[in-house]
Amino acid sequence: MTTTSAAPGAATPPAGAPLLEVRDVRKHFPGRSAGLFGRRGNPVKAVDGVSFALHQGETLGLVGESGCGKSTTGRVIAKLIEPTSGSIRFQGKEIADLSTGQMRPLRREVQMIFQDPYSSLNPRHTIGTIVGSPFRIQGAHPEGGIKKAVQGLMERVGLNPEHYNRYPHEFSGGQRQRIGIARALALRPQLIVCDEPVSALDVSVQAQVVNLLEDLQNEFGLAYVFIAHDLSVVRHISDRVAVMYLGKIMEITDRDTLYEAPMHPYTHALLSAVPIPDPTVEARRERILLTGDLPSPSNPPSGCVFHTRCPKYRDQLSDGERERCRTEEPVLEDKRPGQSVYCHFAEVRSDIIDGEAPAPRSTGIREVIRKTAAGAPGTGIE
Amino acid sequence: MASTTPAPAVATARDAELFLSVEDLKVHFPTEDGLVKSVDGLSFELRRGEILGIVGESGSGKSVTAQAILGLHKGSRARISGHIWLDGRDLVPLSDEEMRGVRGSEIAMIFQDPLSSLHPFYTIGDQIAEAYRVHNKVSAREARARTIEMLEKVGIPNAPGRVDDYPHQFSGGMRQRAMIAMALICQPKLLIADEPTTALDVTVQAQILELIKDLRDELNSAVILITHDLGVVAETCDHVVVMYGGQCVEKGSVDDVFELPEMPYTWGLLGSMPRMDRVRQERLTPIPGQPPSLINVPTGCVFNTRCRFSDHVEGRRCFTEHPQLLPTAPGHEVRCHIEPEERRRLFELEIKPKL
Amino acid sequence: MRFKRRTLAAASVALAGAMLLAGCSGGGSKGGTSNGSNGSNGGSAVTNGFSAAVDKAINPSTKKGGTLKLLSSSDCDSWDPARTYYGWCLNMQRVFSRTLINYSKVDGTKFTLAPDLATDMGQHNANYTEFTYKLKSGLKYSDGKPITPEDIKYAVERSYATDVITGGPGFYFVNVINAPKSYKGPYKSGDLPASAISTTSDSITFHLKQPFADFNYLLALPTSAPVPSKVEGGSGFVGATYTKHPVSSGPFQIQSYTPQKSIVFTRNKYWSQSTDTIRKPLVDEIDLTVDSNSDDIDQQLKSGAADARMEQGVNPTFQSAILTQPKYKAQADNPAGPTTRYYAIASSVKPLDNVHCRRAIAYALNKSASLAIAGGPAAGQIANSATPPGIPGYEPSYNPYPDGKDNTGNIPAAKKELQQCGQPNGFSTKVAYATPDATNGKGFANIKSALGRVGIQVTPATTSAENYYSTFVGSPANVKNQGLGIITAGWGADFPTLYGFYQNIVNGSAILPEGNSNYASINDPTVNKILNNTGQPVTDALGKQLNHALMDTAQFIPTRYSKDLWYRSTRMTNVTCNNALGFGAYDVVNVGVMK
Amino acid sequence: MIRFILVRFAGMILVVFIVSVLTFGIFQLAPLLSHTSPVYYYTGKVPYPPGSPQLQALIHRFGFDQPIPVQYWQFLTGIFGKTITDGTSAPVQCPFPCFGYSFRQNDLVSTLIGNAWPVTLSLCIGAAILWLVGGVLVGTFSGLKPGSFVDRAGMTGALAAVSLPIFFTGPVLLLLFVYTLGWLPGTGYVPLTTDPLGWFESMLLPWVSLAFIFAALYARLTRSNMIETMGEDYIRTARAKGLDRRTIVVKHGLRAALTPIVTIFGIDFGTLIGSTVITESVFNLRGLGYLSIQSVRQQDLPVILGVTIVAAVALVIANFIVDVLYAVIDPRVTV
Repeated sequence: MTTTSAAPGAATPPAGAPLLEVRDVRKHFPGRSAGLFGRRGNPVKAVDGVSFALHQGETLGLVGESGCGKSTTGRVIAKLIEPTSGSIRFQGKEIADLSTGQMRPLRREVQMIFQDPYSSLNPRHTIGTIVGSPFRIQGAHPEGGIKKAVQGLMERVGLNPEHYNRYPHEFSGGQRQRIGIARALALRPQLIVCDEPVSALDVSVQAQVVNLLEDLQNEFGLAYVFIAHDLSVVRHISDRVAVMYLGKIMEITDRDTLYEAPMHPYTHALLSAVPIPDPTVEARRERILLTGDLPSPSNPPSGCVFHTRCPKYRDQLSDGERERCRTEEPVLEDKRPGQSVYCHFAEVRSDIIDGEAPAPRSTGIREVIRKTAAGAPGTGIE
Repeated sequence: MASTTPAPAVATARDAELFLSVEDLKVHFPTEDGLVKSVDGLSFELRRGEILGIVGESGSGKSVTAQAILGLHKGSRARISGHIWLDGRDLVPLSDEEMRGVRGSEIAMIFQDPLSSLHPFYTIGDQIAEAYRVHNKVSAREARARTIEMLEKVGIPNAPGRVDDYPHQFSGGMRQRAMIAMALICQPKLLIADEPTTALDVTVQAQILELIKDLRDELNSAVILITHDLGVVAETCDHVVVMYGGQCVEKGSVDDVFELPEMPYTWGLLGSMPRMDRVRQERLTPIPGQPPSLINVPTGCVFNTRCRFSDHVEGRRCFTEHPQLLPTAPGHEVRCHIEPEERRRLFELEIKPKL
Repeated sequence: MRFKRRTLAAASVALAGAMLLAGCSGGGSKGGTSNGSNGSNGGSAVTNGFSAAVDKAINPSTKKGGTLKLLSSSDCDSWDPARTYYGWCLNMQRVFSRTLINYSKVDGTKFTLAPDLATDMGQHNANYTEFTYKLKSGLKYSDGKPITPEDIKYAVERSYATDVITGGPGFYFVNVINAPKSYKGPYKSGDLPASAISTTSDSITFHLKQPFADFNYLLALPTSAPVPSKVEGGSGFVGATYTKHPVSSGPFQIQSYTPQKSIVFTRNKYWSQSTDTIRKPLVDEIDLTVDSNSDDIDQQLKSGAADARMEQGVNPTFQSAILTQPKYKAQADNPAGPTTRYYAIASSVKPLDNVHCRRAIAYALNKSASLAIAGGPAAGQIANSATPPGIPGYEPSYNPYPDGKDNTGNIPAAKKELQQCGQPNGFSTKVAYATPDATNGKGFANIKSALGRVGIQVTPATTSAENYYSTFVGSPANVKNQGLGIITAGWGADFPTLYGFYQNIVNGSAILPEGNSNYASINDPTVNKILNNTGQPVTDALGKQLNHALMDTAQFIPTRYSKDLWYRSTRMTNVTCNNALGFGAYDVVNVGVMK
Repeated sequence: MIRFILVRFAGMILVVFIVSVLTFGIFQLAPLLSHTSPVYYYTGKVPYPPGSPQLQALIHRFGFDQPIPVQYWQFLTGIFGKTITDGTSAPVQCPFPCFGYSFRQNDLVSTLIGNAWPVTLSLCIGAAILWLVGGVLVGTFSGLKPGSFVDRAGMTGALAAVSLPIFFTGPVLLLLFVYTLGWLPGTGYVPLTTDPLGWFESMLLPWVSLAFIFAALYARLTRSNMIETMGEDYIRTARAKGLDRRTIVVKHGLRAALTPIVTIFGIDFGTLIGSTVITESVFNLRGLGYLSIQSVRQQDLPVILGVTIVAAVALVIANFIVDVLYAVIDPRVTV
C-alpha cells in the first residue's frame, strides 16, 4: 500500500520505537456462496490494507461509518480474529501469525473493551469473578491474592469494592462499562482496544468513563486504539485519528490537524455531519451530505473506493480528473507533513466545524451545501 | 422537495394558535417495588410548523412522554393524568379504540431502531400501505401507488423497485426513511420522532434530520424530536424541553437555552459533551452521581443529589422545597431555586469558559 | 411348551416402552388370593361358578348359530399348522385343522386321544416302529377337494424343510421318522421315500427309525394336519406363506385373515359332522381380534362385548377384581395344566457338584413366598416334585424334600445337608434370571433371603429375555463359566406324556452346546433310560420312577405348578378349559353362544 | 433455491444412508455381542444345534452367512427392486421401494409398511391439527394477558397435561368415553376410505390423547413467544399506526410468534411418524409404531430397517419442508 518505508502518518512520531506497528493488514471474510455449483462469492474485504503505528501512552482514534471496518481492525489487532495477511508487530514482535497458544503470554499485554458492557459480561458470574478471571486464565498470582487485587481495581475504576459479590444486572450501564475496564486493566496491559466503549452511555456517564480512561492512561502509560463513530469523543480522547472507509484508511494524522485542517473529502463530510450544540454555529455551518449507501465491501468501486459518493468528484472535478478517480486507486501518502491522505485531489478545508474559514476560498459546491440559515435554498434530500 | 426552512417567527405568524398543549401530564406505573413516576407533571406547548426537542438522559421520561401522547399506554396498567390537548381535543380521556383513529392519522411516530421497529416478515411496501389503508378507504393498488410516492418523497432511490423489499434488505438509513414514509403517509399533524438518529451514522443522521425538517416544511406539521444529543437539538429544533427525573427542568427556545442555559442540569449536560467547536478541554466535566430512582424521587429539587450549586441557595431549600418551573425570560422557563441573576452569573463565570 | 413362547405374547404393551421388550422371562400371571379350589367341582349341574369349566363342559346346549367373539393381545406365531408353537395357537388350530389322531378330552388333568381323520387309533408293530392309519371316507377340505393320505404325508414332509417351515414342533417327526439324512423337505428334495412314509389310497404308514410308543401324541399336534400336496394354499401361498392362507380340514374355515389384526372363521360347508366324533360345532362364526391394549381386552370381557381371551389369562387388575367380586369370580376358571416352574441347579458349578449342597437349596427355599410373589393361589400350587398335573406320574403326595407345613423351608434339614456337603457355613453362588423381571426382583429377593437363612449367599446374574434361554442358560459352557448355579426356569408340556414334558429339559443324552433346554445339564442314568426307551407306552409307574430319580439328583427343584386365571362370558355354552394344549384357555371349537 | 433444494436433497439421502447403516449395524452387532444370532428367533422352541445342517440352511436362507457389508449392500441395492424367492412359493417381485422380505411375517416389508402408514399418518395428522389449534389458541390467549386468570388456568392445565403420559391419558379416555359412557366405539382402526365417520370415531381418542401432551407444550411455547413478540418494537409500530388490536395480534403478533413453532412442529411431526408406539398400542392401531415395536420384539431385521428408514425419511422430509417453509415465512432467511 505504502510507498514510503515508514508507516503513513508517522512522520511526527513520538520518540522511540512504536508499541504497535500495523502494516498492510487485511481481513477478508469468505463471501456467501452463490450459484448452483457453489462458487464462492467475492470475499468481503472488511479490512483491506490498513497500516499505522502506535506508541506507548498514545491514543489512536479510529472513526468511520458503520461497516467501514474499524471494529474488525480492532479485533484483528487484539488477535480476536486472525488477519488474512499483513504484519502486526507488538513491542517489535511479529504477532500476526501467532497461534492462540503462542499468543497467550501476549494476551495480558493487549486487552479489549466492548460497546455493550452487559452482553460482554457473564450474567451468572459475580463482579469479583469477572474482574478476577484474567488472573485465573493467565495463572497470575497478584500480591495479596486475587480478591485484594480485584477490589483494588474496582476502587480504581470507581466501583465500590464491597460490591465484589454482586452480579452484572445489579449495575447501571456506566458501572458495567467500569467493570469491563477493570477486567481489561487487571493484567496491566500495554494496549487496550476500546471498541465503541461509550456509545451506549448517556452523555454524563460517557464523560465519566472518558475521564476514567484518560486518567488510567496517564497513570499506567496505556496506549489505546479508540474505535468510535462519535467524532467529538474521538477528538477529545485521541492523539492521532484515522478515518476509515470501506476497509481502508482515508486520512490519518494528528488530532488537531484532522479537525482543523482535514484534507480528505470524506473527512470533510463526516465532520460536517456532526451537529454542534450551538445554534449560532449550526446556523452558519455547511452540511456536506453524502448520497447513497456504502458500497458493498465485497465489490468495492474501482479506482478510489470513495468516488461513488464523493461530493468533490461529483461537483468539482473535471471529466479528466474524474476519470483518474475511477481508474487509478489513490495511495495513502503524506500530503502535508504528518498528514497522510488517500485522495488524488486532497485539499485542506478549515471551515468544516465552525463554518468560518480562516481564509476566503472558493468552492463550487454550493449545490450540495445546505445552510440552515433562514431562506437558504435547499437541494432536496440527497 | 426543495423548500425553505421558515424562521420560527414566520411559523408563529402563520399558525399562531397552540396545536399541541400538554398540561401537567403524569404517567405513573405501579410496580411491585412501588410507584414509578416516569413523567410527573410535564407541560409544554407546540405550534404547527415547529420542532420541539425533548432532551434528557435515559430514564428521564422522554420516551414515556411520547408514548403517552400517542396513547400507547392505554390498556396497560399505567396511570395517566393531566391533559394532552391536540387541536382542541383532550386525548387523555379517550379510549384505546378512540385513540386508534388518532394514531397514524393525526399523530405519527418514528422510533429509534428502525430495524426492530419494522416487522421482519412483511415488505416495506406492505407495512407502509397498511398504515395508509387503516385510515383511508382505498384499494390496495391506490395504497401501493401512494406508498411508492411516499418512498420517493423520503428519498428512497428506485422506489418502485424497492417497495417489495423486506426491512433487512434496506440499509439503516433507508429503513429510517421508510419509517418516516410510514409515519407521514397519512399526513399527520404531529410527528413524534423518538431518538430517530441515535442508531445511525452521523452522515446518515444528517440526511434524516434534513428530511424531517423538509417534511415539516411541506406538511406544516408539528414535530417532537426526542434525543439525548444536544447537537441534534441545536441543529434541528425551534424549542427545547430539558427533562430530568420525569420533570421538565428547563424549557425555551433553542437559541435562549443554548445561549444562556440557567438550570445546573442543563449546564451539566453541556459540560459533559466533548465539543468539536471549542478548544479541547483537558477533562470533561461530567455530572457526578446517578440519575434518581423514579420510585423514590428526592424531596425538594429532583436534581439535588447531583447539583454542585445547592449552596448558592439559602438554607436547605433545594432539599426541602420542590422548585417551580418559573419564567426567567419571555418563553424561557427554569426549575431552580437559585436566583436568576446568580444563575446567569454562575453560567458566565464558571460554566461557559469550560464548555 | 416353553414359557418363553407363550409369554412372548403376554407382554403388556400398554404398560410402558421399557416393558415392551420384556415379557419373556416366564413370568406367570399374578393375582390376589383365592380360596376356591380347582379341579373337581362336585359334579353338580351348575351353569357357572368359579373353576366350573376346569374339568368339564358347562352350560350344555345344542343351540346353533351366532358368533363367538375372541380376543388376543397378539397374533399367532403362525396359522400354518406346521409352524405354530404357541399353546393357545395349538388350541385355535382345533377349529380348522384336523389330524389323524386328536384330543377328545382336554379338560381336567387326564387327557384322552381319539381317532379324528383316522378310523381308529391306528395299528403299530410290536416294537412301535411302524404305525398305520386308515382314513375315514368322505373327508374334504374347505374347497371341496378330498383329503388324502398323500396330503398327510406331505404335511410331515414339510417339517423337513427346516429353513422354510420354521417355528413349529416338527422336529419331533424329524427325530423319529426313518427319512434319509439328506432329505430337506418337499421343496428341495421332493417326496419322502416309502421307506419313511408309505401311503395307499386310504391309508398311511409311518416308518420310524427308533421305537416311539407316544407316536399318537405326535399326531395329535397340528403339525401333521393335512396340507394339499404340492399346491398347498394355492398360488402365492406355498411354503412360508401358507400361514396367510391355510386350507381348512375342520368344521371352520378361514373367512378372512389380516395379520396382526383379526382372523374370522366361518363354517366349512364341506366338513361333515358324521366324520367327526371329536367336534360338535355350534356357532356360525368365530372372530378373533388382536387388541394390543391388554386392559382394553379385559374391559371388553367385563362388558360382555367379547366372550373370551385366548392367548393368556386376565391382567393383574382384572384378576384382583375377579378374585374379590363374586359376579366376576363365577365367570372365571383357574385350571392347572402340565407346567412346572423350577430351579435348575447346575452341577457344573462348584460346590453344587455335591448333591448335598443342592439338597440344602431344596430344603432352604421358601416356596410359599415364591407363590405369593407370583400372585398367590391363582397363580398356581406349590410343587413338591417335578411332574406336574396331567403328566403320567403326577404324585401330589410325594415330597422328597419336605419344607415344613407352611412350605417356608426346612432350615435344620438344609443345615444338615450343608454339613454333609462340607460347607457348614454355606457357600456363594449365582441366581440366573431374565430381566426385566415380571416380579421386579422380588423373586430374587425371596431366594436370597430364604437361602441366606442357612448361609448360602446368592448374587444375581441376569440378561435380556431374548438371550436368556438361547445362549445364557442355554449354553452349558456359559453356565459353567459364569457359575450360574441356580437357574430360574419353567416348562410346559408339548404333549402330556413323559417324553412330551421331559425329553428336552432333563434328558442327559440330548444336551446341546447352545439352545440347550436342559439348563442344569442333568444327566441321570435312570432318567435318561426312561426317556430314551421310547418303545414302551407311557405308564404312571414309569412316570413316578422318573420323578423320583429326577428329584433324587436335586438338580430340578420345582417351586410351583403354574396356573392362569381365565374369564368366560355368560353366553358361552358347552365351554371347558383346554388344559392339554392351551394352558387352560377355552376349547372354543365346541362352544356355542346364547342370544 | 434450486441449489438449496439439491444440496438439501443430497444431505437427506446422506442422513438416511447413515441411519440405515447404523440401524443395520446395531441389529447385526447386538446379537454378536451377546454371542447369539438373529437366526435363533426363527427356529422355534428347541433351537437347532450350532453347525447342524438345519441351522445352516436357515442361516443361508436369511442371508446371515454373508459378510455383513455384503448383506448391507444387498439390502441397499435391493431398495430399487429385486425378486425375492424363498424356494417354496413363486418368486415375489419386490418393486421400489423394496426393503426386503419379512420372513417372520411372510410379507414384503413395503407391504407391511404400506398397510401401516395410513394408520400412523391419520393419527399424526389428526393429532397435529388438534394440538396446533388447541396449543396455539391457549398459548395465544395466555400470552396476550400474562398473569391473568386465563393465563394461569391455561398454563396450569398445560403443566398438568405435559406431566400426563399417554399410557395414562389414553386408558383414562377409553375408560370414560368407551367403557363408561359408551359414546365412542372401542379401539381399532377403521380405514378412512371404507367408513369416514367410523374412521373419525376410531381416531378421535387417539388424536386427543396424543395431541394432549403436545398441545400443552405448544401452548407454553406459543405463550412465551407471544409475550416476547408483543413486546417487540414492531408491535409498538403497529399500534402507532392505529391498527386495531385484532390485526396487531393476528397479523403482526401471531405471524412472528408462530414462526419458531413451525420449525419445532416440523421436527415434532417428523419424529412422531416413527414414535407413536404407545398411542398405537393403547388404542390398538396397527401403525408404524406398532409395526416397529413388534419387529424389534421379533428381531425382524428387514422390517426394523424398513420402518427406521421410513421414519428417518419422514423426519428428513419434515425438516426439509420446514426449512423451505421457514424461508417462505421469514424473508430474512435466504436459501
